[in-house]
Amino acid sequence: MGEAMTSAAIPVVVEFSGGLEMLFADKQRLTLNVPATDKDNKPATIAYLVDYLCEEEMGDARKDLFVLDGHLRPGILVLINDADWELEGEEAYELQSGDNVLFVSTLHGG
Amino acid sequence: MGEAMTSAAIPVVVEFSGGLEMLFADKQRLTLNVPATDKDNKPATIAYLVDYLCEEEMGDARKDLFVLDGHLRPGILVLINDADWELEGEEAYELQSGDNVLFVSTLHGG
Amino acid sequence: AKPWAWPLSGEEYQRYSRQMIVPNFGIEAQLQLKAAKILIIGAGGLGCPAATYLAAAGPSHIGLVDGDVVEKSNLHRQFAHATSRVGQTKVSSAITFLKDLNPNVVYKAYETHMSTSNAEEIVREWDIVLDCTDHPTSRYLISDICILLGKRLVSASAFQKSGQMMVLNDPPGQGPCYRCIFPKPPPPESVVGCGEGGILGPVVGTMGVLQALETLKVITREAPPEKNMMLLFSGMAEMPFRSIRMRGKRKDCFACGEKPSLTLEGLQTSMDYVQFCGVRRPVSLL
Amino acid sequence: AKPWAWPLSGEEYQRYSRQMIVPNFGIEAQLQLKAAKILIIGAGGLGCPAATYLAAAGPSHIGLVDGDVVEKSNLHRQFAHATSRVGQTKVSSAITFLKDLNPNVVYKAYETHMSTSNAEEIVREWDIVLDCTDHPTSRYLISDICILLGKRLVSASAFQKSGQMMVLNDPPGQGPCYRCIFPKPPPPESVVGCGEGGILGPVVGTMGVLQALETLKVITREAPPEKNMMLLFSGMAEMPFRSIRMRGKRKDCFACGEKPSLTLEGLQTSMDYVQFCGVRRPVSLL
Ligand SMILES: [Zn+2]
Ligand SMILES: [Zn+2]
Repeated sequence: MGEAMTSAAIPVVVEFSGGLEMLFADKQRLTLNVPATDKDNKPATIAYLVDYLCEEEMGDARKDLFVLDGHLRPGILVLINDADWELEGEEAYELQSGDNVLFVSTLHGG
Repeated sequence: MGEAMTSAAIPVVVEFSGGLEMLFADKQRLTLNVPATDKDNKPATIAYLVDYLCEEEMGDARKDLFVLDGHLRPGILVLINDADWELEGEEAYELQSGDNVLFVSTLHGG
Repeated sequence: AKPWAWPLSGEEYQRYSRQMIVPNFGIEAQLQLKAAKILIIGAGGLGCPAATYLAAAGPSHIGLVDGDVVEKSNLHRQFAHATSRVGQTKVSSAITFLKDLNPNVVYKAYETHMSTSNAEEIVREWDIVLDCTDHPTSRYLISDICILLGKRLVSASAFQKSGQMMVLNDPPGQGPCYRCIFPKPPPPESVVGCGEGGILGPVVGTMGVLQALETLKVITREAPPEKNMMLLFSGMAEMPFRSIRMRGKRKDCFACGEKPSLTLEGLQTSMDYVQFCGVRRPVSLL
Repeated sequence: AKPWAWPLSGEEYQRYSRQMIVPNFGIEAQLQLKAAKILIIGAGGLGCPAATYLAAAGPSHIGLVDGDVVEKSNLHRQFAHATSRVGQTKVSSAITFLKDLNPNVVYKAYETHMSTSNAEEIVREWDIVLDCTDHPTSRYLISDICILLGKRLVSASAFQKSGQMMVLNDPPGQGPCYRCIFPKPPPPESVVGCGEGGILGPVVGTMGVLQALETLKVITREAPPEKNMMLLFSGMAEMPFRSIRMRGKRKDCFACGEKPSLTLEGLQTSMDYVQFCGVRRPVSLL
């Protein structure tokens, strides 16, 4: 409401499952206001959210357990509003207000 | 929008658990438009919803497995948006648009 | 030789190592567990998995209460029994199995059904109680005695393809009891047991294993949870589990309210749970 | 004497009566189950409860694949084994237990780990496969062989306080495979097994029992589900379960896509799952 575009933010809930919460100070759930646009003034996507989480929220130094070669590391699923991100456009999906984004790390034990 | 008060309806989702679905043609979930007011023109409450379900939705003749002496039968919990109705005012709670009302029958087996 | 300086034996370190290395479990939780005395009422479809996973985890004592004998029709879901033990009491059959799984636990057998006359004597010496029974009469009796003796109660039930679980009187004196949630018993016509209505083995099995997990959590946690939750399970649904927020204590609760009517003496001398829950009319409505 | 005219024996009616009276289960489901041959790969924390509840329910055959022997540190979660059977192979230990639970089932023992050279021979004769193993190498191998042989795969995993479950290649040729969901293996530094990272018994137990239920559903259902769901379990959370909607098949999937690169001959002669999944560097990051 009346704010400049550049300072607009998108409220999203980010959740972690399968052990990823360890990288975020054992928090299973973050309520965030993510900038609505990236530094090139393009709408915030999941790719942007992943960078944002690495830079702003991850206390843990082991960033390579979350991001590898500029992308989410293999073995992590992304669910947008409880559906696989493939159903939504993967990294290019543009965040919507109120979205729930869940990052799930595969488990292997038995 | 422009409809008379008397014909207004409240969209609610009604769900059943613990075997009560048997009384409703094995449906676990009903999406309903419940009249916004009862015959006395008072706002629709949970008590009204229970009557409405008995009269309009229950195919099964065993109404006494759902209602007894004019009230919900003992052993059925009512959850309004996943919280016990006691937290909301019980039978007098006035339905809101979009409410989720869950009826749970106690199970005893083991 | 130096005396053994560690809080657990070498055998125990070996046996419990895989749970002791779980973050936030560790030696502290193992020692809390090693001090715990757990009473499991019912050695059937819930009691078998609950007792198995709890015994395996290493508590001090496990008590098992059940007056039935093993029948062949139990075996599709009651895996602590066996074809070769059909006809034995369920309690002795289960203890045979549990002893070979974990001989470090002391097992106490109560080869009887809970009643108003034995409830106090059975429940008094235990730290936490699991209700693994199958009828409202026992569920009200167990809740009442747990309120009177200040015991936390992990209660589960299952029927056909559904299950439910909740923790009651937790912390003792603060959380709701079974009567707070269900002040009046259901009409007897609506009560059908697994023997009459059937049950899928893994449905009741899931609930029993979850009861064991909940019990481990109650014994080893740092602080009680902020909300009273109830877990609902619908085995055939696309989204099979649902957690709902239960009500708190009922101020006018007969057993645990501000002016409770329930007393230990009253329970033993004048309570009639069978009459309270009613008896089904000969021609069933269900 | 008249010949026995019923599709099940008297002993079977007695043993399975409680599940046969469950609505929509009945004799049809029992007969489908009686015809089913179920292969369980892994006789550990998932395999013990999965095999137990499936054996108890009455399939035709159960196959068990595992190359390990029972250790004491298994017993806090692997209840089909016993203190008296430490040192035996897990497969023979589990079959000893299962035979006494339900002697009607034919049990087939594979006292070996799955490998590229034995996978086809082991899996070919079975109707449905459960992945109860504990490493990405076996998970990719099992998924690949199930794709090649057209078998449905019920896959679960657990670690510390969490679990996951999904049904793959269901219906065969239509549902996604493990590679569709996870096309690239995780970096080996991120892979920690239960032996190193720990596991709570009832957490892996819950997943194994749910795997058994899912298998019963797949065998006896009338139609496949409309959506591919995955179940997530966080044992310590206030709302411990969550069902999420998985993606479908990946068009360019190496194993099951439109132009798959995977062949049976290739699997046996040139696939190296250990190399594919990588080996952890000596100094672990986790
Ligand atoms: Zn109370
Ligand atoms: Zn695939």
